[in-house]
Amino acid sequence: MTGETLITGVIGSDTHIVGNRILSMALEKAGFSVIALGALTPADDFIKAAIETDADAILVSSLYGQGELDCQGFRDLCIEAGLNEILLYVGGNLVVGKHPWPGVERRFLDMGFDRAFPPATRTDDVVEALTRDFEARRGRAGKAEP
Amino acid sequence: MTGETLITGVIGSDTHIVGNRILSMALEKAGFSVIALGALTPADDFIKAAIETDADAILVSSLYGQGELDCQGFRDLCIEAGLNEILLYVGGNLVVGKHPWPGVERRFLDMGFDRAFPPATRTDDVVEALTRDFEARRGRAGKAEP
Amino acid sequence: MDTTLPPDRSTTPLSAAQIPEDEFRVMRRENLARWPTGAEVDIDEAVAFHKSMPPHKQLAWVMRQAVAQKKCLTQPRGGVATIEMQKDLMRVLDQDGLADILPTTTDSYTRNEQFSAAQKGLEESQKAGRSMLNGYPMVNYGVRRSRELIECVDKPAIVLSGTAHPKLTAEIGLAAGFSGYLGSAIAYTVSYTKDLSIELGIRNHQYLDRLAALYAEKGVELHRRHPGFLTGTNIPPSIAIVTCVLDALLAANQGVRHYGLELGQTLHMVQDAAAIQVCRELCQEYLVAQGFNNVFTPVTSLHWMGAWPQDEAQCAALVCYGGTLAAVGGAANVTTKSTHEAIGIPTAKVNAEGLRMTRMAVYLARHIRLDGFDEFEREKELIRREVRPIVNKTLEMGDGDVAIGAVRAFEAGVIDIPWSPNRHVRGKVMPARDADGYLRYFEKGDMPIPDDVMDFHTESLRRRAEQENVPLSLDLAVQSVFDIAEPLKRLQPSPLVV
Amino acid sequence: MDTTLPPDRSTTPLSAAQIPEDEFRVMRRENLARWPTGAEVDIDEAVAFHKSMPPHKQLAWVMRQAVAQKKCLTQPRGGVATIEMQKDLMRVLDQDGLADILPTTTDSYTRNEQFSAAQKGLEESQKAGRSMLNGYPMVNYGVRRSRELIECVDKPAIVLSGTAHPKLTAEIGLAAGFSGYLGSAIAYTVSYTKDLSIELGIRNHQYLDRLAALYAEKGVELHRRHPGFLTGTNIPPSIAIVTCVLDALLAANQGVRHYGLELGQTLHMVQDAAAIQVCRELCQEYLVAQGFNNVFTPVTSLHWMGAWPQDEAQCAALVCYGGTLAAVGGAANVTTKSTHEAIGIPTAKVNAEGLRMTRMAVYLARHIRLDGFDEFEREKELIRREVRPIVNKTLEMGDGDVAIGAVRAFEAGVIDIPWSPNRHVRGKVMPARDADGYLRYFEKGDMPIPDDVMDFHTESLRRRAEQENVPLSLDLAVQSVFDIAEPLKRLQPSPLVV
Ligand code: B12
Ligand code: B12
Repeated sequence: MTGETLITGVIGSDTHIVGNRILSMALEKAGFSVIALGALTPADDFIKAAIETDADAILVSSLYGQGELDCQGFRDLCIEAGLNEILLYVGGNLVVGKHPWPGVERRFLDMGFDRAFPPATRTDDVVEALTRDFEARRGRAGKAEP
Repeated sequence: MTGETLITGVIGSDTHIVGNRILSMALEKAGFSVIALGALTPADDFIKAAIETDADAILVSSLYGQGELDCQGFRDLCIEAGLNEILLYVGGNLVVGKHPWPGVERRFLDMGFDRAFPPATRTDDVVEALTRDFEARRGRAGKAEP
Repeated sequence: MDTTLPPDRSTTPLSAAQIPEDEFRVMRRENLARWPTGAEVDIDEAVAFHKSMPPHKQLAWVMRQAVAQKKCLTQPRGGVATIEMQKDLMRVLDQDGLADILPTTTDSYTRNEQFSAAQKGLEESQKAGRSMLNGYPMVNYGVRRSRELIECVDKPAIVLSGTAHPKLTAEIGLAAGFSGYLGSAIAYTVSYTKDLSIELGIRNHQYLDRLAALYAEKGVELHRRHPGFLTGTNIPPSIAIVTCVLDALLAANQGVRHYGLELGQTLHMVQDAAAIQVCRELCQEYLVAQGFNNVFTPVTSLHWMGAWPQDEAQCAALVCYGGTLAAVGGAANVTTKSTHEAIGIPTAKVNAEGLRMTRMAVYLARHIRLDGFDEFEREKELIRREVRPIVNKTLEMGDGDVAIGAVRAFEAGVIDIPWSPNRHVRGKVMPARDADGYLRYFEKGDMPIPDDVMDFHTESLRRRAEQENVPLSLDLAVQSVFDIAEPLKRLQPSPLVV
Repeated sequence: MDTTLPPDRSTTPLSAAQIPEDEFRVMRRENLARWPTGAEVDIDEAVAFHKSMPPHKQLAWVMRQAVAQKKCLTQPRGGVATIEMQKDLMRVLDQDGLADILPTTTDSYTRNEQFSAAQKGLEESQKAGRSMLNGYPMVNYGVRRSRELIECVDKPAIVLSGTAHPKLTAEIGLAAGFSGYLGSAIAYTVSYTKDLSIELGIRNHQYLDRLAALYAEKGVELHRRHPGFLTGTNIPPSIAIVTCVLDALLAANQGVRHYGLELGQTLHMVQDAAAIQVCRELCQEYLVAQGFNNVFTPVTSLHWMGAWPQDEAQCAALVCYGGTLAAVGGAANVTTKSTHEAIGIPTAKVNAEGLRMTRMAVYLARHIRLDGFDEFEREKELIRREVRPIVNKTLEMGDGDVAIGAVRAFEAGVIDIPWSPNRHVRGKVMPARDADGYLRYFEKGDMPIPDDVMDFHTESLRRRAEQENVPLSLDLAVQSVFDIAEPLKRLQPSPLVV
């Protein structure tokens, strides 16, 4: 089954913890090992935690609208820190205001996130996406299921 | 002051009497002599009443949306009956559905109405328009105020 | 073919008694001969079709479920000129609007049996590519085509055809598979006709009720429904309820055992909740008193039926509050309007939004009930004290025959309807909204409402006049027609405006 | 300049006592030195400016009028990155929205005193031509520029700045002419910070309260206000009211005599009306008990603060019901949301529509009051029986000092907040929605709520679990976070879905 290590947290000056906490609970229940950094987490803290725990993915929450500013250069920070392969997800109310999702998604994919998730994403869908992405990576890396 | 004779009524198969009745009351109060035909009045009945009373204007109400069908040829009916100069107003919810007013107004002016009034027209505004139009006509006809 | 006004061939004197079988057969034959599509009606085929539908497409069953489950269903209005447009509309109301009951509103020519004019409107609409009729020309399309409407959705459908001439439309609609039919003798005669007498209105609806009962006798229970909104214009609950009671008795006499009751909202939460409860209660009381022990009478609450404001945001509040009021009142069903109400028949999308707003509002208030609340109990008693003297006097005037009593009561002004276009209505009664937002009687006309009740009404209106610093006069009643339609700046000015 | 987290230089031990004048002078000097615009603050000039405004632009006066006239004012939220955009926004909310009170919400960098980050966001927004900040960077613009916001409208304005670091923003905002300021020690510390201790949160807000009192001493009454919504997520009335009482006592100790109370709606009409009445009642009770006889405490009701549904029609129902609930509860004010709530900060137009929907809803329910209704009286008593033990225990733990008591009560879990991001909150309490739509306690943590009260809560939640055929577990509490946000198909399925 799973067992990968995930970092979760809410980036920047954002205190919206509820969705992030529920997500973290659901990911643990699904068998992942979750390091939950909580609300108000600077970008650097995500990287630090990922290095320390040799994490497989970082799941960034941003709800308050300023995610677009907070997430600038997040992928570069990872690469600088030697986290070249790490899976990056971002989700929440990612920009200020109501805008068509495809444009918002594009902006965050362009920033280097592997996937971006719109408001009201169900936790099941996150588990499913992670499972699929990890399987694909294992396939790519030629690793067989243990 | 005023004193002109006005025919009011709701055209066609339309039973919406409330606005028409309130309008008729207000016109009487303003000094006009009002012949109120009430709801469900065929086009012909307006003409007949106008001839009988030598009316100065006909005020057609249509609320139920089918006014566009009911009012077709109304000006022609007047002319056929020898009412060449009679002032014709129409007001209410003149077409089916919510459409920008200028287009609706155009359709009814093209049908030969002198003025068309949108939903929620205040009775004061109708009195004012009538007064202005009658004055203009008296002016045009060279008639002095009695 | 003379279709303008169906001559009343009945030679029997008016009575509430059930139309004899053979007489009804003749009446039906003549009625169906008035327009070619009448020939398509075969009641036994129709009964078989109704029986072939699953229960969740049969409105009678669905209404019983709603009452049993204490749920409040949503139902829009909606009709357009062509069957293609009508199918699209019904699908949108079903899928986007989540309507529990789907409507087919007929156009106003059809309602007045001007089928040639309806035909012309249908054709012009096809040419113009937009609906120029305010509803669906049911008779022109006939049974076979209209059945496509029933088949295009998986929910029950009701015919909404505001008219005192339901005879042919009902034959076609019910045969097509509509399992609900709105309309009643007194209510529709006073609000949709100018010259028709109460007597003829009753006769026309005795036909409709008898027809529905015939289906029932053949094993198909239909949802017959009373349109309690009347003229929609500041109808106090007691007037609506009087007509509900009388029309329910008329229907029951023809054999109807499933009879929905409608009440237009007054927009006062306590008054509306009281009205819904008392309507159900008094209808049952009088039905049982006349020996009809098993008539099922679910209540439908209607979004505000008077004049709406122009602003769509204000309309949204009326739509949502309409859901709240229906839920708090414990109605089995709410008939919805939309944010376009003041201007024109809504698009399918806007109509569906009105349904969803209402549905959410119903959800939010689903647990609220006012039972035991003093003001609510007081209001219920007030309504009872207004309804009973009128109904009792009416029955007395008919020597026990409700049809005759109704005709005489209207003649005498014992029943009176505000703002009616009908000549046979006295039209002296005049309601107005009081200082606390209740609809009260400014003038009762000749209705036998007790003096102490009237004193209460007068006093509460006097308080409003005082508050607004205007005389207590007819002007206040006229202003009450506009109250809810005023722009917010006037309705709810900043409290600091001096 | 180190602005990230203002060091607390106070050497005096924590207490509720009023900050001594000389100490406050030093604190202010240091505070204002943290960012260049601090130098613009001249309290005497500011006082003169406030006094030059007509009363209808002063929120304290306006709130007193609303209470005196028994009206419910409307107030939106709203902040954007540049002053030009902010002026446009305020004008639209004023003219199209008919807002009685105009807001300026600050951005989240400003709230956390990251003024350089706010500066960057401001500049990027100017470049992009759209707001990339979620609010207005008040400190970056400073006193003189921000006063333009006050001058562009003829209504009172309030600063909305959810933060436990209000010191510099408050200095700038109040000096600019804002006459209302939202924020309080306990409420904001538990909902907007992760690491900040309750003690530091209290100290920061003692500064804010003392500053407001200073204006009052100089003749300018300001409207200070408590943000009772906390984490916005299923906060039962009693928890909100406990924080209202304690924060009100803290403010009164600093000299505040005009203190608004806010309550997020539970969306249950009876519970919300009860909460509003009991909040006012208990705050007064404890204020008076501590010798504060003349604190004015108007209540503001807040549109649902938890998760909203995606569908705008469903949101419209929440917006409108929010107006209904505020009116029925007799709130002096309602803070509005919009149909965009689930997705993003609303456009000015959509925000204005939310205001008008709410205003109309308030109008429609303006006469409805539940006083004397059994269920309402029962609910009020229940809330009292939850609040009193917690507040009493807290005061006891502080040996009569509310500041010390609050710190100790949080340490001991005597006060607990659901879903708080703050480490100093125990976080064991867990609310859930019961079978009748009330917010109840699934888990009370270590709060001293009486056993029989808890039995009542447990029983009502057990009934829900039974109805939905799920175990009574934490999952039900988590589901309660989503309840209102679910799509209609799940919330209110057709009753016939088996
Ligand atoms: C009350 C009402 C009814 C009552 C009417 C009772 C009666 N006998 O009078 C009842 C319930 C019976 C009814 C029935 C129907 N109605 Co109706 N009804 C309304 C409603 C809610 C209010 C009308 C009203 O009384 N307003 C108050 C009065 C004072 O205002 P007014 O009528 O607008 O009149 C003022 C001005 O317009 C102006 N004015 C009026 N006439 C004239 C003429 C001139 C020359 C001038 C200058 C000014 C002027 O002065 C008046 C005073 O200020 C309106 C919607 C709304 N406005 O909110 C729908 C509405 C008019 N009805 C409508 C419809 C479609 C119907 C029905 C077909 C049923 C249906 N499909 O839902 C039937 C038709 C029946 C028929 N055969 O006519 C539609 C019309 C749609 C359209 N045009 O696209 C409306 C707009 C609702 C809607 N949005 O769908 N209705
Ligand atoms: C509750 C709430 C608050 C609470 C937060 C309490 C707390 N400490 O958590 C309070 C009241 C304190 C608050 C404050 C503010 N809020 Co707020 N808040 C909300 C609200 C109403 C609900 C959020 C929530 O808890 N949802 C429930 C949870 C379960 O859902 P969720 O958070 O969406 O998370 C789910 C999914 O998104 C997904 N998910 C989440 N993260 C991730 C990450 C990944 C990688 C993936 C795959 C999935 C995923 O999984 C979760 C579980 O299903 C939303 C609007 C809404 N959604 O209805 C606004 C909202 C998020 N807030 C908003 C704003 C602006 C603010 C404020 C700035 C105040 C203001 N201007 O009004 C402050 C900011 C404070 C700060 N510094 O961060 C805006 C953001 C606007 C934007 N993006 O354009 C929103 C959208 C409201 C609005 N329309 O204006 N808020």
